[in-house]
Amino acid sequence: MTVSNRTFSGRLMTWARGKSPWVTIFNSGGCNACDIEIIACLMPRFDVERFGILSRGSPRHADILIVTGAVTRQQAPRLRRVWEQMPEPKYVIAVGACAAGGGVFQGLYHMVGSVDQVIPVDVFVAGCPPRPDEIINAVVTCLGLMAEDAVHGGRAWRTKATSEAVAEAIA
Amino acid sequence: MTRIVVPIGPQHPALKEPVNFRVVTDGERIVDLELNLSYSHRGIEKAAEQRDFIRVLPLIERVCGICSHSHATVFSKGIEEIMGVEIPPRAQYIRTIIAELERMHSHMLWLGVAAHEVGFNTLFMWTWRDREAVLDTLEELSGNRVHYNMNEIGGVRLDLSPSQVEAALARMPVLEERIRAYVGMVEDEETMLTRFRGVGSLSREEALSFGAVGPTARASGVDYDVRKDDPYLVYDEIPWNVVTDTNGDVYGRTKVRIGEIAESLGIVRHCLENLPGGPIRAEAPKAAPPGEILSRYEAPRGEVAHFIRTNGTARVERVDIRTPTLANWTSVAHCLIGRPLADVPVIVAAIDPCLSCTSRITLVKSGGDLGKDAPPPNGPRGWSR
Amino acid sequence: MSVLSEMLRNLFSKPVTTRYPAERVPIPDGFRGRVGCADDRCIGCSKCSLVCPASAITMVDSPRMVEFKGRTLERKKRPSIALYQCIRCGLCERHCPADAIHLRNGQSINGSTLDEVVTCTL
Amino acid sequence: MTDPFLLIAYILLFPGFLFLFAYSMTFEFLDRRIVARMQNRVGPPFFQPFADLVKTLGKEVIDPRGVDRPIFDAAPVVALAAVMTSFLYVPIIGPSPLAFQGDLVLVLYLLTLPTLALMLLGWLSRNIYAAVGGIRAVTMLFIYEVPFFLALMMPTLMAGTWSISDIMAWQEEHLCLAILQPIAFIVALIGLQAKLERTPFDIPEAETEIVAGPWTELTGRRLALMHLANETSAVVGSALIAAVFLGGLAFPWTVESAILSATVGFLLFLAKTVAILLVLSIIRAATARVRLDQLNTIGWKYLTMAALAQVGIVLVMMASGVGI
Repeated sequence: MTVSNRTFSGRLMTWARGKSPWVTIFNSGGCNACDIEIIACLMPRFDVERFGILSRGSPRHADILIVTGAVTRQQAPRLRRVWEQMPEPKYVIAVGACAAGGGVFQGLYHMVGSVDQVIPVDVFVAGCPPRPDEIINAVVTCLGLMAEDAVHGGRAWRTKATSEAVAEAIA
Repeated sequence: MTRIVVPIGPQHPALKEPVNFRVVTDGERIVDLELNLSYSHRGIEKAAEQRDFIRVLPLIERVCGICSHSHATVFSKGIEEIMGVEIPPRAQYIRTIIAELERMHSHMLWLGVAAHEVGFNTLFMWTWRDREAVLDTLEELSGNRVHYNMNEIGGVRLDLSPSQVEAALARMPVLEERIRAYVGMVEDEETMLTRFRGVGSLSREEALSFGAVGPTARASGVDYDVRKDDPYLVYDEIPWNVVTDTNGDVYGRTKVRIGEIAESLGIVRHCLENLPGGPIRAEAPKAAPPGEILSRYEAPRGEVAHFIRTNGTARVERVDIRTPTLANWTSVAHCLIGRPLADVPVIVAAIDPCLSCTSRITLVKSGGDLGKDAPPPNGPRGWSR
Repeated sequence: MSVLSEMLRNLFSKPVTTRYPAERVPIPDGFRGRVGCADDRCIGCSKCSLVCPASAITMVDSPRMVEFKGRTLERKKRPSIALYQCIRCGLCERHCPADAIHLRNGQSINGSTLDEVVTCTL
Repeated sequence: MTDPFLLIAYILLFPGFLFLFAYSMTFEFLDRRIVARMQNRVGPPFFQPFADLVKTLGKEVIDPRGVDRPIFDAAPVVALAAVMTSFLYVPIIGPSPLAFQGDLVLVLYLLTLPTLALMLLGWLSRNIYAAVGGIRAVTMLFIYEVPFFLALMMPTLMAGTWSISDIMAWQEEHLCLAILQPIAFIVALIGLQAKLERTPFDIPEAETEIVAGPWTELTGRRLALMHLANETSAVVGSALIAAVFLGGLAFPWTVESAILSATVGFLLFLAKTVAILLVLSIIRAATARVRLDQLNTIGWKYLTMAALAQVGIVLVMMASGVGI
């Protein structure tokens, strides 16, 4: 669902999307540490409801899918399905070293590996686990990407820009 | 009414971790339960056989994010026993301090989650707010909020400076007051009590026969605690009590856990005040002699046991991890049958399940088929972005 | 009703929330945060790359003369650390003979691509 | 009020749909903010409910496989329309221009429609959580509706009229009905909490049990409209209770200027509804969710009995001439 950035309603929509990112948390087979740090973000100390972030149980209501942990073979189809259930526009934040590249579990027999082998990831967060303030930073980065995508009319421009950069580097 | 199957998990708001219950209900009443545990099976035991003792500890620690120190300690304790290395008293005290702080944060986390499962979000927020004080202490002492990485074979990695000890002691009075407040809240919040009292009842005999461990068993009056019955570290030197209760239900488990937070606070304070001097690690040999050991430890959720076999190299030949959650699942299944659907989250949460710990083995119901929801046997090959 | 009294007390008092990012969250001194390597001290011994449990550290060619324990020696390689792979265990820091690699108490990174690599930042 | 333009302005602008929309946004903000502050955190900013609504409206609409699309689309609209219509009969400043004998019954029945729409959505979603949630919503309706209706009918017994505006006028001559019938007032507040499916009674959408209940499969504008229907019925419910039970709490002096008197009346309306919201928020923050069988006990054993006892008390009072 892309909106034009020229009309009033389009600008209103872009504003609203930036102000109300609802998240759903998915543990794709990690060790829990990132999950409890994400939940700690929702708690009084950090209280991300200040930014309008709500944790929703149903992926149908969510804008941002927060994935924690390295993807195990059993969880990979589930992860894919949850991502497919989300309505557009949807964004994915992969939290922690495991989600980014397998971390300490890379190469084990029951691992698929990083999250971006299963679904496209918009923001990676480093750390094992990241502190809550680092997770908030990542959400801010993701909101920045949302605003930029609104200007470009979708997230396709980012992959295109990357491939162009690669082509230039090769040439 | 026809029977309906309510799948709970692997992605479900009540469970932060992947597990799948197929709850067969008759209306709202549960008549059968099928469990599928190993969604987060990663193959840690196999990987542990391929890494030397230095590199294996961070891996063992990441068996579970909540009781990370438990797994690392029980593993290094076993290796040290095989090697015949006696770790210095200061290291023992530091390990105990971290272990008890971890127990406090885990129980506070549990109290919040249990309140959240029954929709009491205010207590959820408050316990997690107060838990931050424990996490701050842990971060100051160890350098990370969750994975402390304090252990190494032969001792601990980091020493505590006097200023750190002072700062940690300064946080204790606030926590003490908060624990008193929780006791009051759990006693007089009526709606929460109606959800906790008489739910998930487990008699002493049932707890013993199902092999329940940890607070689940202690709430049923089973006076079993590895720290008392098979003392390790410094638990036989310091004053503390095993907390038991006779209610046997979720309410009893809540009372046991709150009591244990208070006990842990006492232990931490005692250890910080009586911290002995001296070195923090003993020289450990690189390789361990051949041997077998069953190392036991009282994790926040109950008894965790590591069976370790070494073969004279710098690696383990086999490590087998048996976690408290696995011991408690059978009692959960027993408690759930006949209860309304609304009690599923409370009863499951009452044992404080840790599924990343438990995903060691796969339970297959004998004679039953896995159903169409079963995941495909092979991985997600062929997917592209 | 201890719940009710505490609720009302909270309603009329200041919330405990740290208004991050407007306010900074204190990071204690010993926090194992972003990893970095001092290029002038690294002797290229590969020890960090061997102990790293997450295989985040690879050794890359970087010949240079370094001072080590009063001697000058020629090193061949230096570590290149994939930041997203780092699990902050601190083993590299613990086993570094030259005290070159460190986990500093700073926040780590986030971004859209995984190719963020630390070569020398201290 | 026979002027058609005034009537259209009444329906569309003030205190009709536009005001209802704006006030329900404020109401949700206040509710979330008060609960957040009780939980010792900051809470959402003022524009948050509006941003949520706009964003949800702009999301992709997903049809679960096999749903009856026309009904799935229509149910949220019907729910919202019912709540908005019921608001026209609730007196805000003075009596409503559309008032007639029996509008109390109409408002009560219109307020029931969102729950039925929710049940329909849950049943149509072809999702097990939604179906269980839908059944729970309707089971709950049969439990709380009886004491809620009994409590709200009590004022008609005493005032001798079925019109909300007349009940309000009666209270200005006599005493405020919250004082005359305290039990009915409390039962009505608890019933409103159950009607709005807020925390001790959020059984149909119990997050930790059945994900989001009937809401699970709603996306985009369906979710937004259903959410708006829920928020507006909070406003209508509070306004109804404020009119029926707190009508007597008027300004003690008569104000000469018509505009000034309207302003005072409007501020009183705001004060009353926010006070009711505060009570509801405190209940929401201080309780855990009850189970359906426990709600059954609470509803039939205590609330209905209390409401029936109030009927007896009112009859005795009327017979002895107290308060009339």
